[in-house]
Amino acid sequence: MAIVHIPALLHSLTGDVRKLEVEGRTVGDLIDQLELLYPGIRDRLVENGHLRSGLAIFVDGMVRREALEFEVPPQSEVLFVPAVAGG
Amino acid sequence: MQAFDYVAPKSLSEAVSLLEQKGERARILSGGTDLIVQVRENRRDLDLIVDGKKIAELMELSFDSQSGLTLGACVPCVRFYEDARISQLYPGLNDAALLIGGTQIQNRASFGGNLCNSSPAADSIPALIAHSAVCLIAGSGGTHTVAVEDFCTGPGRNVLGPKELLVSFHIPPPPKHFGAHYLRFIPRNEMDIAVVGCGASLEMESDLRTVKKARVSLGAVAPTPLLVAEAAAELEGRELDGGAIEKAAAAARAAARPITDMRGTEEYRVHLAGVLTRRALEKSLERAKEE
Amino acid sequence: MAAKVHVTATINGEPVEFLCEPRQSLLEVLRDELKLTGSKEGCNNGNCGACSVILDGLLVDACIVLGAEIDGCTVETIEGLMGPEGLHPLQQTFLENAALQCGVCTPGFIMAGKALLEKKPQATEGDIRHWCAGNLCRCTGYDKIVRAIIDAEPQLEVKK
Amino acid sequence: MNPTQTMDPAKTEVEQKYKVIGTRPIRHDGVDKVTGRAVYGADVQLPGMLHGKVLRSPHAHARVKSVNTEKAEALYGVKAVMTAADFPDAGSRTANLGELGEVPLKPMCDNVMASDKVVYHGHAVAAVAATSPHIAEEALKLIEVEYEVLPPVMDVLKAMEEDSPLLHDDLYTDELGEKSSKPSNVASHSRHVLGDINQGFAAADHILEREYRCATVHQGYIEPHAATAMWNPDGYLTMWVTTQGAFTVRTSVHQILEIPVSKLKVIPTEIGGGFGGKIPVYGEPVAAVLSRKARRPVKVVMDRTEVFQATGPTSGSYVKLKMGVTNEGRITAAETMLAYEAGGYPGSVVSLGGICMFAPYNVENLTIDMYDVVVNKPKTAAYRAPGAPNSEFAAECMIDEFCEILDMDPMEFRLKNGAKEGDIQCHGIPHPRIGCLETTEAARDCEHYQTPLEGPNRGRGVASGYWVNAGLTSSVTARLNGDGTVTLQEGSTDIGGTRTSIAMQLAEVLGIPVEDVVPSVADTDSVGYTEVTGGSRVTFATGWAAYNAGQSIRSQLIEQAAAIWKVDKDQVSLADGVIATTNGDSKSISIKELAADLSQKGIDIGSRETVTPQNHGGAYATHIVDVEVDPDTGKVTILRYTAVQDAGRAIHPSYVEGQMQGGVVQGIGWALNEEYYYNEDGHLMNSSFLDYRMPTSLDLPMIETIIVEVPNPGHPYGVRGVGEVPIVPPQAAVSNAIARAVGTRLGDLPMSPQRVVKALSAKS
Repeated sequence: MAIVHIPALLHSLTGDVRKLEVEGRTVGDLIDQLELLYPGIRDRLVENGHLRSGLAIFVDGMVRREALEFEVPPQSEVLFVPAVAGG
Repeated sequence: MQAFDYVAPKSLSEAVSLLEQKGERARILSGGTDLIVQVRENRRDLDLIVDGKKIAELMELSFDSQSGLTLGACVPCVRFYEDARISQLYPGLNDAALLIGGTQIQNRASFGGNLCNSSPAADSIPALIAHSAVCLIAGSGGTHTVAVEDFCTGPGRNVLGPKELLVSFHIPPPPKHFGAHYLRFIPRNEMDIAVVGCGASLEMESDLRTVKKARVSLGAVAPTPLLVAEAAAELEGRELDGGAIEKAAAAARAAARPITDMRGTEEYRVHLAGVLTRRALEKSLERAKEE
Repeated sequence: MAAKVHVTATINGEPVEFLCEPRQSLLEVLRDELKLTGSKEGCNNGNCGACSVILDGLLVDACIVLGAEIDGCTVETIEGLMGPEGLHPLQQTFLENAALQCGVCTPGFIMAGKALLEKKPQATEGDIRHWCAGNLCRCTGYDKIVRAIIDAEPQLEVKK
Repeated sequence: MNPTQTMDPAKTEVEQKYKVIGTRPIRHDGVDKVTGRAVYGADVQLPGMLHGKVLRSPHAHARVKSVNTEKAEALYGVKAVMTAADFPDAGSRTANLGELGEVPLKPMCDNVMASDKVVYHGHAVAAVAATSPHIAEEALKLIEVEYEVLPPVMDVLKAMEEDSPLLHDDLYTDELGEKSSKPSNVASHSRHVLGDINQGFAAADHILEREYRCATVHQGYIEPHAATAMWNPDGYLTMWVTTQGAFTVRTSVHQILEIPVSKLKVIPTEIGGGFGGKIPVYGEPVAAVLSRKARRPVKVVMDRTEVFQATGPTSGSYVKLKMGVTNEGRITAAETMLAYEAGGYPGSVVSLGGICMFAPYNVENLTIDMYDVVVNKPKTAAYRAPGAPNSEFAAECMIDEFCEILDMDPMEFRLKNGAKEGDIQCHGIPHPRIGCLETTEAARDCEHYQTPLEGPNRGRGVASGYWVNAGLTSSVTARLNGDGTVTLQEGSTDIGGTRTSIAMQLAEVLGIPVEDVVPSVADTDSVGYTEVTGGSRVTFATGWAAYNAGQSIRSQLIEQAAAIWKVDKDQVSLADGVIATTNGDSKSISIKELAADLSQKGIDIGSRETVTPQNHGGAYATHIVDVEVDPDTGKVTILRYTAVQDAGRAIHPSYVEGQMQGGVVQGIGWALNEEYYYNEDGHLMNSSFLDYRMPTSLDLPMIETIIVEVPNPGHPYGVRGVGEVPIVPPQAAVSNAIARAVGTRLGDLPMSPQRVVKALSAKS
């Protein structure tokens, strides 16, 4: 189980559920579970089988470049954050 | 940059004959701080650059208590303000010389180049007007004179014929109880083009309160630098108090007809014309009293 | 194309002869013809001071002097500053004060500092700020540059 | 003049602990740079080299109907002419931007040289290589371009209007994967939400709602962009480039030109400033194509006008902000809309503006909406703490207004609401160990703040700032020489003395003088992948790679000495440059002696390290400024300035101070005078250092600095990035100071003299 935070723009899809516990080995699995709960949410997070460009996966505060393949430790907090370029 | 030829004549007659041959395709080079940049940026199209800095008359800087100041057209600002005697006698010109560009520019730029460039915002022109400077112009037909306030005819345009050149400025020796000042407003403290510039001179009666003669000039508020006679009229023969200064400032604001551009809005420039006129007159009076 | 001009000058104490097109600036001549690339082009219109050199004792922007104009003149550039005893005091104090970050304005500032201290050996902070207003630096905020020039003053006094 | 000071409660401990860190050695590249010998971008000269020049659009928005280069090609001395048609078709190819994912390649190609449309004044449309720069310029005049001029869109709010002219017919608003039904200038909308905004406002005693605007400003580096390319007939391309990231240039040129990375070497020259603006490519692919066509090396150097017209700038922006506070001065809610100009193609830094905006405070109820909007201005680039000054300016101005309403000391307000470890940031991630409160305390207690400011028309302003910093990938290669010195090749281009701050970390590990480390910036064939010099990351991340290299060399030396002495390596230590046994038999050898011995034996000691650290920590600053306003002219004079900042650990304090001072002065320029001035046709009117008014030395006092050190637990020496955050507070600090001086608040940047006069007359 991991705690997944739903991006603000998708709160309308989840009926304003902002975070929830979801079962899954990888981030991709978590998204599959979310899709079962909230149909349509996967297409907002995933594009052509990859994490949508402009998004980054944070697990327990760390960026995980493995993205959908990243194996999520139990009880970790997973966030989808707009990726940012440095200067 | 386009190609051109370069000549550095040693005499005025040589320079005049070069201008006769090339006419508008030739241009006198003084400090080059405007001219070289304009040619490089395709704002001026030339075949020949005539360097004036080897010509004695264009490099003369002298003062005579009878005839006053002779300031050659190509004399750089640095020579003016480093001449302790002359710079003290013509304080408004000295203010301008110390303001134009930064150190590097002042070591090259000249009053003559500044005038011939005829920018409405030129720093030296209102100062020259305040000091009643007269231009000596040479051409194939000989020489003639024009008051500085009558020299510019529009942005970048002036009375010089295509085959004429500016030789020097002539300014009478300062009278007794005389003070002058030039100042400008810029957003930074150096290295800017004036948003508004203002020159003033005052000749006071011996009571040091009554104005005998006044001149007020403005830059960057019209297509050419202006001599604001209406401002002087508010002052001459009157006691120079706050009320008189405010009237002169109002006359300056009324005379200003600026445009809005990247350096300032029309409204702001009119406002500044009043502020700077007041400050220029106050400083001129202070100098007249000091003298 | 206009004929090239033959110019004889003294640059960093050495007699130099070159041919240049009249449209070439002193900066282009120094950098492209004489390979003295220490003077930098930041603006090419006399507004940044990165190409500051000393021409017949006066600080100028080499980008708005024509190469043809320096016939018979003496030019000092950053390359000529180091003496047989090593770095010039200003070069040393710029290093010690960390007065450079990217360093591209540094040659211009050092030449400006040299010209100032030759004229005014005990320049104050205000003198330096006024004199150097034609030299832009975008990295340092000028603080350490001003300190470096002040720090060089006693060393230049001793050298005299 | 006021002395700079370092306030560090743990200073004595640090002095004992570190030999090299915290000292102020002379930088390794210093002599090159004070003698004019350092080779910058435009200084590259190769045999047979040609000079490239770029033809640029005189229009802000136009369709390119045709480009005829025949006459230019015929000019004597012209060796090659190119247009966008010489680039491989970008088609639907994408560019991989690492963490940013895949983005379409076409806008990147089109920005380098327009194919079908120009979207800003100065947009490149063709280029020429000739035997002299003057001939190349003459040839540009012979190129005939036919344009269909379109109405320009110059303002972010106008661009967002329904009926605004469109820059790109194929651009739709993206809201996390959901596309708008019709094309728009709004490229994307994103959002952060925390808590309940309505409850937050309900709990407030005071609510303010204001609008804030920032003009477009430029990074203003003194060295123009310069790139030299040599494309050999065997297909190998070598480039000499002034850039913040040699590997980034390699990737970009590889993608645009479809040249294999293995055939492309980028040699970074010295770089004359960047501040984010020397990350994108401009003339690099152009020089490469011209070189291929002319079969000679080609150098493309921009002039200052081109730099202003076509590179940089940072986003102009509109911010709408509503905040609520209690009578006790606690923030209860903040709701904001950020709209940033991206320039001609999508991709502003609005998301960074969103993340940073409230980071100095713990705000539990928060809504942030962010819009990325295209306008007919140059494609924006990063600029020092990109995105942060625009948004934090709004927040910091409004907080000062609250302080005035509440009659509360601005430092007290900041301490009351200040962010600390564990507080949740707007995107949901808790703050790590940060120095926000410590920085504010140091600012409150400093001599400047404790000294009253007196005199008419004078005021003191305070503002805080936050910047996220960055980690990213960095590499070094270190090799021990036979004389005991260490050659250190690193991948980060050095814009401000980082060769030394990196070398110091390696020297510290080995206990050798930093002068015994010889650092150099390597080309892309000679060191591991390294991300750009940006995000305040070089001393943090590349320094960490050097630290690891030092540790590796240290272990190797210990192993070698242990083998010589035939003892277990656990019984050997290295300290102060000496390897010694710890088992009591008193054997020791200096690194120099051991290096000579190993060199003799042909044993190579060295290390190759690549790191991608993440715990970069955020940087906080609080600034104090005293100003005097001339009420007649509106001119603002900076009387005194103090910048207080958490550096984590100041490796080389002089260069930390330098970053702080430089950032402050850029911020002051942004606050008071800098702006892009466009006329109604969308022409940039002030593309020179004369009319784009960056501060000169005469506009400033000394900039006092106070370095606070709250070590970053995410770095072996506690380093936090220092370069960017100092540009964040000045704009609001100056605005707040003006408000305190003359009683009028300015929310539009720049606060130019005419704006101040206008505000004063509106007040009276």
